[in-house]
Amino acid sequence: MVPLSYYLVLSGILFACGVTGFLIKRNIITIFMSIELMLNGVNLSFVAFAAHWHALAGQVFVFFVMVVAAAEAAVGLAIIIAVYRNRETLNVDRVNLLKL
Amino acid sequence: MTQNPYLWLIPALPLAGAAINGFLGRRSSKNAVTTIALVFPGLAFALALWIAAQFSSSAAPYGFNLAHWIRAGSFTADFAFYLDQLSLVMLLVVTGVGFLIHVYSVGYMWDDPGYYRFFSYLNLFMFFMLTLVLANNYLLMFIGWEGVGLASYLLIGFWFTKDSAASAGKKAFIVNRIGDFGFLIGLFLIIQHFHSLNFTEVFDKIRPIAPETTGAGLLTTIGILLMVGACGKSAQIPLYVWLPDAMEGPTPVSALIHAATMVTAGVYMVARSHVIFERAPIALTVVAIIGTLTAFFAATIGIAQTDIKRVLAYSTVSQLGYMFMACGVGAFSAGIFHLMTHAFFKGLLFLAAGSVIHAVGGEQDMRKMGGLATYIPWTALTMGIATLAIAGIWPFAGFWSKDEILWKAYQTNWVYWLIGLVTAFITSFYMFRLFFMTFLGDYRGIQVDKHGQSHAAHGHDAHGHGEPHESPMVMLVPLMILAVLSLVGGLVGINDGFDHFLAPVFSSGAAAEGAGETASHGLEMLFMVVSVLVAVFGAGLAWVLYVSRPYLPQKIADSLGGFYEAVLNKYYVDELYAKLFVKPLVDGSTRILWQGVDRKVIDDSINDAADGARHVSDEVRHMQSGNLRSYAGWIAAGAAVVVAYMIWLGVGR
Amino acid sequence: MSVIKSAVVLGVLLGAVAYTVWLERKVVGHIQNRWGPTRVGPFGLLQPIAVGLKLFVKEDLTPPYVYKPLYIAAPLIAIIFALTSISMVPFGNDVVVGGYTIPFQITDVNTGLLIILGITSIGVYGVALAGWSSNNKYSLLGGLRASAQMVSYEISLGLSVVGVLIMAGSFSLRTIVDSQAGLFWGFIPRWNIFTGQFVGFFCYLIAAYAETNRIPFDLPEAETELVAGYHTEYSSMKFAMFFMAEYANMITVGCLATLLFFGGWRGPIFGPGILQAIEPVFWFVAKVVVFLFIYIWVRGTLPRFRYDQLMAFGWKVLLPLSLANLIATAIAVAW
Amino acid sequence: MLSVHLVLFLVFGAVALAGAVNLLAQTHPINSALSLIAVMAALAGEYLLLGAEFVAAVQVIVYAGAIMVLFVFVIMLLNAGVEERTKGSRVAILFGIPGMLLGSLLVAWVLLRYSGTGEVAAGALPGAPKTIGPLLFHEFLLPFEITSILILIAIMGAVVLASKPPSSPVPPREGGF
Repeated sequence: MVPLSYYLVLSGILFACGVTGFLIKRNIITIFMSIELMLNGVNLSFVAFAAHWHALAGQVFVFFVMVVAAAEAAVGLAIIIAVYRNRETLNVDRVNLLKL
Repeated sequence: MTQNPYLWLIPALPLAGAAINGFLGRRSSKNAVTTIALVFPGLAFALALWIAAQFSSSAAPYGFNLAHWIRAGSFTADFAFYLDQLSLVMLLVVTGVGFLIHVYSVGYMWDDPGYYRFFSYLNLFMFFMLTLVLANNYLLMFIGWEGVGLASYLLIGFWFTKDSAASAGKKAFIVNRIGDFGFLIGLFLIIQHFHSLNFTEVFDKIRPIAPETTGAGLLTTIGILLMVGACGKSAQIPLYVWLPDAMEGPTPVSALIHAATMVTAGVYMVARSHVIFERAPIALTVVAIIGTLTAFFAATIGIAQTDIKRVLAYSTVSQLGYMFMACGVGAFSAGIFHLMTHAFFKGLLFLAAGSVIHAVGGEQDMRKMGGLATYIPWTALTMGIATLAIAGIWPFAGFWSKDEILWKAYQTNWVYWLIGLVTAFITSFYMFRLFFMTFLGDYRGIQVDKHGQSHAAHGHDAHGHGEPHESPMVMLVPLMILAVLSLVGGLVGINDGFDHFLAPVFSSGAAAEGAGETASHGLEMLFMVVSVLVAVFGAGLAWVLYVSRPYLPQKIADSLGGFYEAVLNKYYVDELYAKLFVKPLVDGSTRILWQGVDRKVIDDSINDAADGARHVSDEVRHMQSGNLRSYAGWIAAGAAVVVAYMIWLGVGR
Repeated sequence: MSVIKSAVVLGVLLGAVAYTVWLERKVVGHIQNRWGPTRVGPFGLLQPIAVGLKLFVKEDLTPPYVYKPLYIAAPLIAIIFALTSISMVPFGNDVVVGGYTIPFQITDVNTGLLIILGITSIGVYGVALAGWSSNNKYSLLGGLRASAQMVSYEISLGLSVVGVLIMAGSFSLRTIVDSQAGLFWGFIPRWNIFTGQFVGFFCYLIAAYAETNRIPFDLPEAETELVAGYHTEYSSMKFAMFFMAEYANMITVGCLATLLFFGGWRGPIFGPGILQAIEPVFWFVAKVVVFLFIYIWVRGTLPRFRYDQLMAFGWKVLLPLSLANLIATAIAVAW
Repeated sequence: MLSVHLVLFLVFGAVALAGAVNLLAQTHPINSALSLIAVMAALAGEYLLLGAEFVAAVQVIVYAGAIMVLFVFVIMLLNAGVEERTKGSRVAILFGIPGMLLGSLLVAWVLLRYSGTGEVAAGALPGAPKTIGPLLFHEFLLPFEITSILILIAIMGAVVLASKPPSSPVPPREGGF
């Protein structure tokens, strides 16, 4: 038996790592991967809760998260390719036209 | 209430005509426009005659509910029509006189470039007027009321390129708004207290209420407010100022709208609301006083006017004052009777005046006419009949109705009668003055064809011929028909026939009526003789002053000095209004509303808000660095705050 | 127990890989009117050993400018996942030896097929990373082609299998095989390929060819265009690993095809008890060998696709076809 | 007492954590991608521990096998290099790392301290395909269909975004603003 909170702590730390990666990484692709990391962290808590409450809905939710992640990856990577085509860089600090 | 499913067709037919001419008239030939313009009101008139033929007092009132309109809770107002004896009279007057004036207009407006537009407006007016007359509730009546206002505005400003016409239209519109304001508030009061605007329902609720003899109450308030509306529409003191200016419109318009029909809407409305007024003696008294004063006041102005149409305009105001006086003394049927005869002879007067103007090439100043009887005998004949009618000479139409009013007025208060009699004298004087100045004596107009150009601005009848000439038959035939009506129209009032016809409507009748019957017939005969004598005397005076001794008027005017000036300038009422109302309004709007409220409050607050927003944005925009990660950082910080708050909530628990 | 089984299976597999290479060379040789290997041993049977030795003792050349950690990791990833997937594959019925029930399978999990699919999908990384880490444009192109191709065809592969799954109602390979027991009219086996999964089978086969980068879909290593594609920069044992991974994958695909569509180890059972214990394994191996032969046959016969043709075929023909098969199967089963 | 479950949990957790940290530490995106794959694999192990075998398989097939391949593909396609260092990145690291540590510790402390005594057993809720399927296709049918529409839209969006711009650009309008 493992306390539920252990899973949640692991999930939380993974999520925090994702957030941190989002903040400190410069490469758009890595930033994107950080988002996936966050989603994974969330998925873990879904599955853990599902086991804890004996509710399969938690696992079903993981599927939906995965679907969304897949859709997001498709569109996001396409955007990254488009950005690269225009700006010749993957560094977010150089993709900064969105300012005064 | 008997159903009559054809009722709605009467207003709908002119509307169809207006729509067809309005939308298609520009591309249609003049003959097509004429056909459309005449057929639809003609059909409406025929239908009205047919309905009148089938009309039986026992089956009245007729009604027809065309469509639901407003249904809010228990309050309903529908597109529903209502026909009783009162509406029937109005219906026949409006469609009949209206149709004749349409026919006349064909000749009068033939050369106008806005021919189709004119008839579209005219038909539109017919539609609204018939809606007003046939409405079964105040709201639909109000629609007609506003609609005729609109048509009037459009037609007064028909030659909108002329500055005076455009401003006259605006003046009519604005002055009418003041009256409508009172009317509307009256309607709101009715809704508030009687929860309906339907005539039948409202009157059924009011009938049990005892007359407010002791002081002003709800019904008095409603009555006075309704009267304010009627004053606006029917050009009574103090809102009469628009009507003389409205003469800027084409003459048939003056005849139809500003003499025969629209201006009588106020009288009709007061008569329709007789149930309210009968229970509000104070309001009734106010109506009577205003009517009497207007009658007298306008008549005096009429003496000094030289513009043929303006004389008629003031005479119209004066005659409307008579009708109000009749209503004010509780003789509603007498008022309606005068309304009807007035429609005949005043319509005729205007049309004949139009014919005169047509004949002399657009000239309206009577001083430049004279001796026209030889040039345009038919016009002179018909106009003479009309003048006799309005002056109240036996047995012309005006005599019967005016005499009825004076008789009823006397029964209420002899002061009304006295002023009415004096007014009748003045009326007779200035009407014959008009007739003599125009048709007798020598022609004083310019004989050469110069006027063709000098009056081109009038936009009509600009063919260049020097001789005054008779109008075409299409104009003369309506004149003749109206002349006949002016001659015999009063006969329906013999032996109180008209009174009895309308009796079912005014059955709850004024208390004064009963008393009148007991008064001796001899007295009534005496009064008749007196009023005829007065009229003849006025005519004689006019003959003396303008035919046999034409130098006298100038002398009299000189001797009167300032008073004559005042009369000539319509007692400076327009100037007074400009000083009293217009200027303060304009100044107030400029200083307080524009520079005070609009600039200092609204503009400044908006500018300050915008400035504030910009200042704040100037500071905040540094957050928008264009750096994606700084945005992400803000999101994360925000999420962290939310999470921290939730944790704090959870831990705190 | 598992360890022993693993070792045995691994040994057999590696041997099979070696002799698949031999088989290929022989068959292709004969197709091309040659003899193939003949010198080393009878019929060249010792050739694989010689080749292995040669690769083993060759100099392990690591070019400069490669990204070393991944350059080394890539072939490992390829071979490890290729060999792992076999662990889910059952070869035959359980046999009872001296009271012990020995399943002919390393592990039996409920979701065996899923896990095999997962493992093969991970296998892409070996090829892709090898291409990228070599720092060579041919390799990179090969890696790119491989990853795109494998991701695309994996969808068709998965969908073509779902028909079988619906019919069997399980992810367990053993259950799937059991569901194919019996005969039609006494002589046609109730294999899935005969019970309606004909289209599914061909979709599977084509997708599998693409997954294993075999001709006619061997674009990632198309020697005429890309030198040797993703393993251009590899030599000696590292190259051998890719080589072995490819053939191991072929064997796995063959095993899966046998299990899913051809009744697995099912076949006529006769003879004495010991023979009866061996016969299922024999049938199984025989069917797999047939598949390997088809692989080689196709290689010797068909030309290579163009890359755009490959992608267009995958997305526009194969995917709709396998989807249609899936829907048809679902309707048939539900009805 | 250390149960097998706990030991396995800790092992997988450690792998996941190491992968996550490595994702942050690596400067080359392909290393980060591989770290992420490691995290996903470890999480698949965690799912298996919890009995969610189907989720675990899908995690491997979809996440590791498809989505991450796409990432690697794009990295290869764009030939992404080592990250550049900029002033902003240093500031971000300066605040980001301590922030993450602080946040993680806070979350961990709160969760451990306040989340009650809930425990989960190994394989507590077997999420076999057979049990998840009905749930997915009956109870969650509408969300399921909506996600399929989402996927469809995403496909179209990706195609439009990544397709090459037309070779001949639209000529500018004449007499425009």
